[in-house]
Amino acid sequence: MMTSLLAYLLIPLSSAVIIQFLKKNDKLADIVSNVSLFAGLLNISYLIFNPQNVRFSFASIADNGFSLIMVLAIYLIAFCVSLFSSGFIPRTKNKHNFYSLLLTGVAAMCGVVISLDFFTLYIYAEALAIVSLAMICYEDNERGAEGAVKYFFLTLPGSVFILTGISILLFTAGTFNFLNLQSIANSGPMSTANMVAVAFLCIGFLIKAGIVPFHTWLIDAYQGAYSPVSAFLGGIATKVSGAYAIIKIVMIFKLFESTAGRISEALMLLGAITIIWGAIAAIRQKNFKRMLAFSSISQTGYIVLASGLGTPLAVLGAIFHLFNQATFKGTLFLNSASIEKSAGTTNMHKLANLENSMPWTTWTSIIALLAAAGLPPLSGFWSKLVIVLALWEEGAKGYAFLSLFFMLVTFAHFAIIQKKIFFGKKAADGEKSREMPVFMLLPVVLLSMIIILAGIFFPHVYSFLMQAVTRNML
Amino acid sequence: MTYHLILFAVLLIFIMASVMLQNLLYSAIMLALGSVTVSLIMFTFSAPWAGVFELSVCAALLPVLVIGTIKLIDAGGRQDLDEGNEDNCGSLGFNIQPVENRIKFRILPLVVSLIAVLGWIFFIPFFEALSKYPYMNSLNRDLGKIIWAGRSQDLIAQITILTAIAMAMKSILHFSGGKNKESKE
Amino acid sequence: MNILLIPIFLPLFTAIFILLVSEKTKYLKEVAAIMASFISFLSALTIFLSSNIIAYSLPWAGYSFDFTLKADVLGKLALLFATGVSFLAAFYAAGFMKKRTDSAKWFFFNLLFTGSFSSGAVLSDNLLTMLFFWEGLVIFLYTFLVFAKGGRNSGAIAMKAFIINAVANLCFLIGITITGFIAGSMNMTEIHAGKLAVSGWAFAAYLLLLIGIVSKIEGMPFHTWMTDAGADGANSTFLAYVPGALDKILGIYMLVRVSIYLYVLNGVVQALIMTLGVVVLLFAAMMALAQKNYKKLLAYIAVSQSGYALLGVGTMNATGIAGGLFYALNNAIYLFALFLTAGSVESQSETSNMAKLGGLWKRMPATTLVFIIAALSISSVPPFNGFFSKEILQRGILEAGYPMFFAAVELGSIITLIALLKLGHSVYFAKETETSLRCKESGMFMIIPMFIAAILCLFFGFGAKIPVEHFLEPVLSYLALEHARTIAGFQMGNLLLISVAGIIVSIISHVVGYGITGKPYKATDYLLYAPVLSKIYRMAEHKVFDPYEQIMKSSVWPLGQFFSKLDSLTDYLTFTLPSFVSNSLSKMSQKFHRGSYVLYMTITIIGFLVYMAYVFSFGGIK
Amino acid sequence: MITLFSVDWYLISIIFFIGLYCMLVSRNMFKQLLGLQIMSKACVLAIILCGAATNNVNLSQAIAITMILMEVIAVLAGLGLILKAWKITGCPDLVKLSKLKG
Repeated sequence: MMTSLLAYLLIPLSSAVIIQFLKKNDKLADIVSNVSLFAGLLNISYLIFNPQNVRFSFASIADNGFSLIMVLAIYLIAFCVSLFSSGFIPRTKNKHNFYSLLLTGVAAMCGVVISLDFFTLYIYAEALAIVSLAMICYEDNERGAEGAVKYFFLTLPGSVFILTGISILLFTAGTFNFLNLQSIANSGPMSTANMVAVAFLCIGFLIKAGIVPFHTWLIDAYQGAYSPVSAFLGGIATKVSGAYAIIKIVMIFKLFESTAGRISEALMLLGAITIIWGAIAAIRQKNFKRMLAFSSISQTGYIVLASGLGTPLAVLGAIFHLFNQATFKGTLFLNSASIEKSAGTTNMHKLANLENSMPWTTWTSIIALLAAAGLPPLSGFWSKLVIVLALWEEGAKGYAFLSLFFMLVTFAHFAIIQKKIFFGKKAADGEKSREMPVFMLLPVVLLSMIIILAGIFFPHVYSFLMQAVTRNML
Repeated sequence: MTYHLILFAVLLIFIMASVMLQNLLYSAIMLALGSVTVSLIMFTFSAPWAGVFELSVCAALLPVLVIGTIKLIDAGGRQDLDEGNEDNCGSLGFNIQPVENRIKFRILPLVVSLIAVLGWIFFIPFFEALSKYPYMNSLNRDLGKIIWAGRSQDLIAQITILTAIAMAMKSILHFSGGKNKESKE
Repeated sequence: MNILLIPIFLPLFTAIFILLVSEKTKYLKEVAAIMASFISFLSALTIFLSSNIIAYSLPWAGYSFDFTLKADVLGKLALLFATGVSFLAAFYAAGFMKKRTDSAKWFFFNLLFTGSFSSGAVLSDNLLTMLFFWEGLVIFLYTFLVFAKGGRNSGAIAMKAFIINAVANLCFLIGITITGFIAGSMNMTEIHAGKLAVSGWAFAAYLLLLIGIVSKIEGMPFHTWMTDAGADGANSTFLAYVPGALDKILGIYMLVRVSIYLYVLNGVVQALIMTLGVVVLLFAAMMALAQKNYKKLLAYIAVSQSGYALLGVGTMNATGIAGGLFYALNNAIYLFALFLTAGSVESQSETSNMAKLGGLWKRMPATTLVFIIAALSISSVPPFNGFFSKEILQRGILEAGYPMFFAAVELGSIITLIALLKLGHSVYFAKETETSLRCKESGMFMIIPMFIAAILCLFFGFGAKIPVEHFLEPVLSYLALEHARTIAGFQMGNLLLISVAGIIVSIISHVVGYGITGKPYKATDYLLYAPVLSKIYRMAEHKVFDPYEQIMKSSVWPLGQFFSKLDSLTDYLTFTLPSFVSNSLSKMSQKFHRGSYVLYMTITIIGFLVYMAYVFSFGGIK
Repeated sequence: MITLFSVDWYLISIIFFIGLYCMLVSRNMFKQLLGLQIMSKACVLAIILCGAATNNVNLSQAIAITMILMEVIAVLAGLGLILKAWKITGCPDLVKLSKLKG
């Protein structure tokens, strides 16, 4: 446990408990939640972007760079969601419940990212699962309940597989600590027994990440969830509990060596299938949120494909894509929530010409859509480019072509959607949609700013990530 | 050594019974008996603390909770459901499941025996190979030191997960003006 | 700033300036054009007078493709004439465009660009640079014709001209690449150092280059666009400037450059060029007889004149080449003058049909005088320059030993004289018709260039002292062609007698034709209905001999079919197929997501089992 | 001779499979929960077995205790969910819950 980052875990936890006692007025609950998250965000961003760090182009990163960037992503998305929901959730709902859940979720995610031990990581992931379970069925409607049930019962086998993996790990390696395991992995060709444990761990985290054969819960959970919750979930929760762990495993165990060849092949294969399935399934979707869910699956496919490859460049691409993914999906889901609130429906066929009634939402979601599809100056393009390059260097040319092709497919698909929803001719539902108040636009604007900045200042980001990856995968 | 296998056999019987029984109440009770046999197995593995925990928590707390909820749902049975869903699943498990899936449960022993035979052919060599690479741990520190020194992170994790479950239950069971106040216990 | 750049880039920039200037400004366009061409003419003059060879080179794009200019003797001569002609044309156009309907702005733009590109082509030493300018000329040829808004189908004629010249230039391009490849360098001076013998690949290259040159001079197979343009009433200044003068100058320059400076021709090629020359000479002259249109008749005469240049260079001896060169230069002058007279007549009477015109000498005395001088010099009547160039040419032919070609040249000039007598008599000296009543002398802007051209015809005549010493001698010495006797001078001898006899014969035939038909413009009809000739003429009328029309008729329909099929295929591939595939696939995925939990759980477990089987099957424990 | 260890693993895998089967076939959420409990019991047994086999009993006990705690928390969450679903849809039957599709 990196004690220096422990603070990021305990503070939200304590503020979550405090909020429960502020039953009387919701205003105070808003303030406590937003302030604590904002303070965390400022702190972590100072830790990463402090001048002497930037001057040495991130040479002296205090802790493990990877978890630093993950904590940044967590606090960023959480802060945006809480700011958004402070305006979104009406007084009637039990708002402080929502905030305490959110803050506990943040604590759990920081736990996952900070832990140096598989079993601790599993406990935090379990805590995160329960919190997001509760948030999904926050609204007392059938959709929420169904989403929550599917989420819980379908990710259950995943956690059970992780537990079996951990027990085998105890048997073969005797320890769960990442550093010990890394030394075992470096000390010689991985014994096939360890690989059994790694296989179980991988399948468990794949289920939690929502890779194709196991993605069904993710779609229904995102669609059924209460709208700001789906931003929280889609943005960061499933990424942390699923994709982060897979990247961690790949960084520790040299998966691409002969003995473990099968696992890395399996990961790449599943990643590729996910990209294909997500991109194609998203095409005919009528519901905006469901379409976003499918496209987020496709993006997670990229991450798994890259981490399956295992080379430092690929891992770098995966990490950067994970961060970008968080920003895109956060913006898009928040926008879908605001569209749902103001236009009344997320059925894409009914929505049209939102551009003149909701300009801010439209333009931020356009930036996010283009970045997700991989338009050059924006950040999404860089991460996908790095992934494709890594694939190319390692000789996995087929996968490289595949990912390039499906980048095109998603781009075409998003272009059509943008035209239909934002710029089409007037539609009944588009009429009465009016722009969101400032509070709810601030997070989305902040996220799209970050998308643009990350795109433009890619060299700095690259050096930071390269530092993080090389230090971990030595 | 022999009663070790007997215990496993008893455990298998209890679990199969709990799965096959249609009545939820009886299956919950069977499960409790199953967890008792699990704790006995743990004692045979000379892992007393785990056995005690298992006995007190899994065998005692969980059945209580489960039976409580079953009773709750049965008592608050919502015959008044107007949707006219075809299988009136308000009352106790008798007709909670429609008839057709009884067969799936009845063939469980057959399936389990099939898996047992297959396992004997495939799983045993697999585990044989697996067991050739044990990591023999030399020092056997006592439980207290391990939990406090070695697994201190887990304690913080447990705190988080407890707060998580507390917040979750509070928000899940917060029925906005629900008909009957939730009372699980 | 090298002086060589002025004739190329000054007109270029003024052209662009004119393009930006709006149409309505009164005299700005004319003044700018005239000034630009005059300054480039002066610079050409200074270049010509400066004795040393000025060079300018600028590395353009590496790989022996650098922008080198070099004004050697031949280049200087051609540059002088080119810029001179463009100056006169600009001057004439200032007056001529006033009455025309098509936009003057575009005309001057084209004129200046053509001037700059032609001086560029003439000066450039690097084959590729020359090619660039050479190709550019075709583009402005097209724009000239398209903006001319002459008759109904000026667009079709422009396209025809463009295609003919483009195809010919393509051969020229290929020829140049082959020569550059064989010689190993694109620089003319280097190629000149090691001259290429015309054999094997070099032979093919030379032929291709020859095609390009013949199309530039409007030789036989490539002339049809010019005659159509003439008939269609294209802008006569354009006809005077480009096909009349500039093309002749560029053509002869390139012909001499290629066949003497770069290649060493052998007997076969020599015979080929000479026969081509003779054929062009005779056939075009015969066609000229049949024309009833002022400008079309002149167009055919221009085509036949180009035959003489080919003939001259083909003789391969000093006098022959000098004759050919002198012929081309004279051509530039009197054809330019003739077309200018046609322009002034047309601008006054709005028609160039000989039947409608008559007795213009009373109303337009100046134009008539210029016409008389130019007509006599073109049909090589003794005192004028035409006679001396023909005489030198014939002496060269006799030296080369081809008596029948000598006779052909004589016959050609006789026929030209007959045609021009018919033209002159019917347009200027016949009875006055109602259209010619409203004609009056054209403006001062148009008269001055005509007179200058006429005066030049006189100067170059009378023993041709000036042109030979200043123009031909330096070129021959530069090209290291030794020549025994002095070329110039008024030499008595049987050549003079023969040409005088030819003149008498043509006068007699004109009187006979006039006597038979009674109408001056029908004077040559008695020749047309002779048994053999009438069939040829009828076929020519139906464009049988025009290759462009034949190809177009046979190839347009099938090509259209092929391309429309290709287009529908690409539509299918890029639009209908992908959208169908993606729709069906995503429909399939929608069917899969039925929302039933049991299905999802089975999929998860099956996925788990497959994953385990895959991971542990081979590399696993076993 | 088949060591004691591999037989125990074999038996645990059977229990594991029973749990999976139960989740696979049952339509009632309680049965799903039952399957969950069975599988987590199998994991606890597995961890204890590994600890015993590698002379690492105390560490495995520590992990087992936390696992039992996690199992309880999971079941609690499951029960909460069942109550919520029951409150909204009227019966804890899973087939009813299939509105989110397409």
